[in-house]
Order: sequence, then C-alpha cells, then structure tokens
Amino acid sequence: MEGVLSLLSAFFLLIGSFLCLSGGVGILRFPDFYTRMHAAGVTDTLAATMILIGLMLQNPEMLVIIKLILILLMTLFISPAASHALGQAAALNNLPPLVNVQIKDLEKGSASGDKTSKS
Amino acid sequence: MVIAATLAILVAMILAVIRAVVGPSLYDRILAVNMFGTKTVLLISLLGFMMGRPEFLDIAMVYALINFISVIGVLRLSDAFNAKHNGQVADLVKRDP
Amino acid sequence: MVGIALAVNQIKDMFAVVMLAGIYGLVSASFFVAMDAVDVAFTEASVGAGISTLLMLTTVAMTGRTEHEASHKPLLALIVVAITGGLLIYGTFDMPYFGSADAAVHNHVAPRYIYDSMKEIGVPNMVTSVLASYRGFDTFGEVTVIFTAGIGVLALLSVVQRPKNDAAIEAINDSMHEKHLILRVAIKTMIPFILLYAFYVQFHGDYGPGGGFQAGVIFAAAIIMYAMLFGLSAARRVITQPAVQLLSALGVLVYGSVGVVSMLNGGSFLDYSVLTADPIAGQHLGILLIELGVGLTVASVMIIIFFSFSARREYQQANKGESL
Amino acid sequence: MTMILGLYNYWVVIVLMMIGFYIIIAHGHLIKKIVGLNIFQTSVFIFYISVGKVEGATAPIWQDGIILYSNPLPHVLILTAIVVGIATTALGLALIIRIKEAYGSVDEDEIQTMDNQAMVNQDKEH
Repeated sequence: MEGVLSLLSAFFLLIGSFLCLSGGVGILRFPDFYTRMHAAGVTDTLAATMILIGLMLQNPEMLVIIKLILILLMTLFISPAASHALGQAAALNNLPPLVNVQIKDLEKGSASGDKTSKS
Repeated sequence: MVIAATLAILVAMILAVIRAVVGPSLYDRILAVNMFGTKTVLLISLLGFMMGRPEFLDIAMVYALINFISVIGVLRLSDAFNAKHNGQVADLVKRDP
Repeated sequence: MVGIALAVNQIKDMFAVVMLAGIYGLVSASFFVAMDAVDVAFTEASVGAGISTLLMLTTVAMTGRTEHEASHKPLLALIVVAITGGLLIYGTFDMPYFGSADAAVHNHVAPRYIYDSMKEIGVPNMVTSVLASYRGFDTFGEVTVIFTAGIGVLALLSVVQRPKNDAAIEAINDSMHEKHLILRVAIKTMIPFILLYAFYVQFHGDYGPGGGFQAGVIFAAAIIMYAMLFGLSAARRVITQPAVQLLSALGVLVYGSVGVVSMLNGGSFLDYSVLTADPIAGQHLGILLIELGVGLTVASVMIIIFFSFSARREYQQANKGESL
Repeated sequence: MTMILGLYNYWVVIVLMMIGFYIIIAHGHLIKKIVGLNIFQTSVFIFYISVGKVEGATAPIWQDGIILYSNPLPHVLILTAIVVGIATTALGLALIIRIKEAYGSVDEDEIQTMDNQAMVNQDKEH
C-alpha cells in the first residue's frame, strides 16, 4: 500500500513538474499575448492540481490534507477568474491578436484590430 | 521527487520573470506576475514538505489570495488608466455585445 | 533577486517597475520560508506583495507612468555607492559564518526565548510569545506607529467636500457591473471564507504561524477587494468611515488597557501573569487580548489608507470629468 | 572557498542594499525612490533573517522531539518592521500624491526648478 501510494505521488509530481516547465517555456516562446495566456492559464491550473494531489498522497495527516484541498479549491477558483479578467481587459483595450491573415491590416492601422479583438 | 518538482517550478519561475521583464505589453507583465504567484504557492507547499514540517501550508493559502487581489488591482487600475487615452471605457462596453 | 532589482533600476515605465517590485516581494517571502522564518514570510506575503503593490499602483495611476531621463550624470552616485559597498564587504570578513550555531546572536537572550518560553508562557509559537509577552513594549510602540501613520494619511488625503458630480462616479460604477460580472460573482462567494480565514489566523497565532498583524492585513484585503470591484461608495456603506476610525483607536486602547489592568493587579505594565490566578492562563489571556488589539488596529488602518487613496482618486477623476 | 560559502549571504545583502541606495540617490522620480527604499528595506530584512538561521534547525514553533530551532528574536523584529514599513510607505505615497497635486510633477529636478523660480519671483516683488 505504502509503495503504491508513493509511486502514485511520484507520478503526479512528475506530471506536474512537466506541465510547469512547458508552461514556462510557453510563456516565453509564444508569439503574442493571447497564446501566452493560453500557455500560462492552462498549465497553471493543471500543474497546480497535479502537484497538490501528489503532495496529498505523500502525507497521511488529516489536517495537512484538508489544507491542501483548500489551496487546491482556491487555485481552481482563482486562476480561471484571473485569466478571464486579464483576457477581457486586454480585448477591451484593443490589444490585437496576432493572426496570419491580418498582418497587413495591422500595418495599416489599429482600426481593424479593434474589430477582431472582440470576436 | 519533491526536489525534482521544486527545481521544475524554480525554472518556470525564472522564465516567468524573464517574460515580466521583457514583456512588450502591460498585459504580458500582468500575466507573468500572475503565473509567478501561482508558482510561488506551489513552491511554498513543496518547501514545507522538503523541510519536513508540512503544517505551514497557511502561508501558501495567503499567497493564493494575495496574488489574486494584486491581479485584480492591476487590472482595475490599468483599465481606468488606458481609458484616459482610448476614450471612455463605458463606450467600449456598450459597443461590446 | 539581484536581477530583479537591477531591472527595476533600468525600466522607465513605472507600471512595470511596480509590478516587478511585487514579484520581488514574493521572492523575498519564499526566501523567508526557506530560512525558517514562517511568521515573517506570512507578513511579507500579505504586506509586501499585496497591499504595498496596490498602494503604489494607485499612486502611479494618479501621477502618470513615465520617467524622464536623468538630467545629470549618475557617476557621483555610483562612486558613493561603490565606496559604501566596498566598506561594508570589508566589514563582513569579521562576521560569523552563515548558519553557524555559535554566533553571538544566538547566545544572548535567544536560548531563554527558545527553551524557557514553553514553561513560562505556554504558547508553542515562540515568535508570538516573544512578540506579545517578552517584548510587549516594542510591539505596543509599533502599533502606535501604525496608528499614527493612519492618521497621517487621513490628514494628507481626506476629501472634505463630496465630489461635485456624483453622477460621473455612479456611471463608472454602473458600467463596471456588466463588465466585471464574472469577477463579482467569484469574489462575492470568496469574501466570507476570506474573513473566516482571517479570524482563523488571528486566533491560531499561538499555535502556528499567524497573529494580529497578519490577520489584520488579510481582513483588510477582503474589504479592499470588495471596494475595488463594487465601488468605493458600496464599500463605505458596509464599513463606514467613522466606524473604522473608531476601531483603529480602539485597538490601541485595548492593548494599552491590558497593560494598565495588569498594573492594577499588582504586576508591572504588560505583565500578563497576574491577570488570572494561574500565571500561564494569564499569559494566554493577555496574548489573546493584545493580539486582538493589534489585529483591530492593523485592519482598520489598512482600510483607512486604501479608502483615502481611492477616494482621492475618484475625487480627481470627477473633477477632471468636469473640466473636460 | 569556505570564506565565500560562509559569507555569501552578507554579500548578497550588500549588493541589494547598494542597488536600493543607488536607485534612491540617482533617480529623480519620487515613486521610484520609494521602490528603491523598499529594496533597501528588504535587504535589511534578509540580513536579519539570515543571521537568525541556524544550520539544520527548524522553524521556531514548539514540537515534541525537535531540539534545534532557529533564533526567533530577529523574526519578531522583522515582522513588526515589515508592517511599520508598509505604514511609512503609505505615508510617503500620500505625500507624493499631494506633491503631484501642488506641482503637477513628481520629478525631483522639476520640483526644484519650480521652487527656485518661485523664490526668484518673490525676490523681485520685494
């Protein structure tokens, strides 16, 4: 039983670390703001879930597990709300997304970027 | 395994800081700060386990909370800030379906 | 951390600088956890990364975000800095090595705090027992300083007359409703839990990290979050200005009067052992009461500071709208 | 080599402190000065906390079976210092806002020239 638990925990932690790293690479390498937001938002939530579950499996104490569950709930609650707010604010303030078709329009002016940012 | 996860988080944090420093737009920076905060929450929980006293998870909870508050604050203030240049925010909201 | 500090030096956009300062606070708090200072990390997390970033952002939003190029050469400053740093590094050669247990700081009063506080105070968290009992005078001074700072901010920034065009502010608040619907719902569900958590931190400070300072800041953070998303006037309806001012004074009063009561019971000022027949129970009671005083003062002063800042901002915006 | 490993924490503190110091004296923007002040302050915090750390010890919260704890005294001092620090920061920012309202600028040099101008004008009147 012990061995299975620690193995599972190691597995979850590994997935979490991998997601963390890929999120970090994504936030650095993606070309524009909205894709970066995708990288950060998606990996943040899932990586946090995986790592916290991994930690939960490591510790038999009840209080610690409850606290970890609380942190997990908070993360699951907060992270999407923050991402939503961020994306909405960027879209409302006319930050144009980078789309292949529109590179020419972007050079012309920000008017077309305005329209597309709302779609 | 915990140590490996800690290292991974540290690397991700460094990448996020780079994005926060170079980030061309304001929103990139906010995004990086938000991600940095989430990673800090995880880092603190992992550190607690590494030191063998995992009852200090309260701190991680405060982090999650404070991180959210600062992101909201930045957005709220930057919205109002940009409104000065781009015309009224209220107009934009009305046009937005 | 050094990298972030250097970046702060270089970047001209104030918004970015302030955000980097926020990250800097987070990093230093993680460092405190690694250095075993959990209580300090707790405080730094809530204060350094949260509240101070918010206040700076408000100020930046009010004063503009670009910095002018420095008109004079910074060479002199650089020389001064280099000389001071060199002297300080020369000074470190006599310092005890990092982490060594026989350094001078660990041999004076610290052993008593560590090994006797359980017998004398009966509180597992040594930081709390030192803070509230052994060094109660210091903490009383700190609380008074915070109270004074609250009064100072109030004196500098309070808006006496109501802004003339309330309608403009109301319009902004109305437009926010549509825009921030999801955030509002999310925050509304979270606020009760945050307040509950603040109380947990307040009263659990004897046994784990936490205490009056941290709980006060968390409590204030919940109110600040409400004020940010529902508008200042809505928050003022929940917590009125006179009430916060009264509470901030009440906190200092509670702290001081615990000291006076212990004096009346025949002990010295802030000696809680005489509060009840059993010294340890007396210490418990005293620590609980003064932590309550600290929490009240800190929470209400933080709320006062934030309210003054954002009221000033609304006032400026309203006046600007009138002039346009 | 042992010296470098034994003293590096002080050197990091000093480097941070000097960066903060440099920001304070070399930049004209008042908010940036406050950020510099905060960096300076944090370096002092780090100094205290790292002095209080004992190798192999754990956080100073009593638990059965643990004998070696880090020194709680610096923690107490820094805890209160942080909260006082935010109070003074708030006061400084409030002053900056009033300065902005009075002068229309937050740059030290501009404020100075405005002050000098005002002084010259006063002298002319007399």
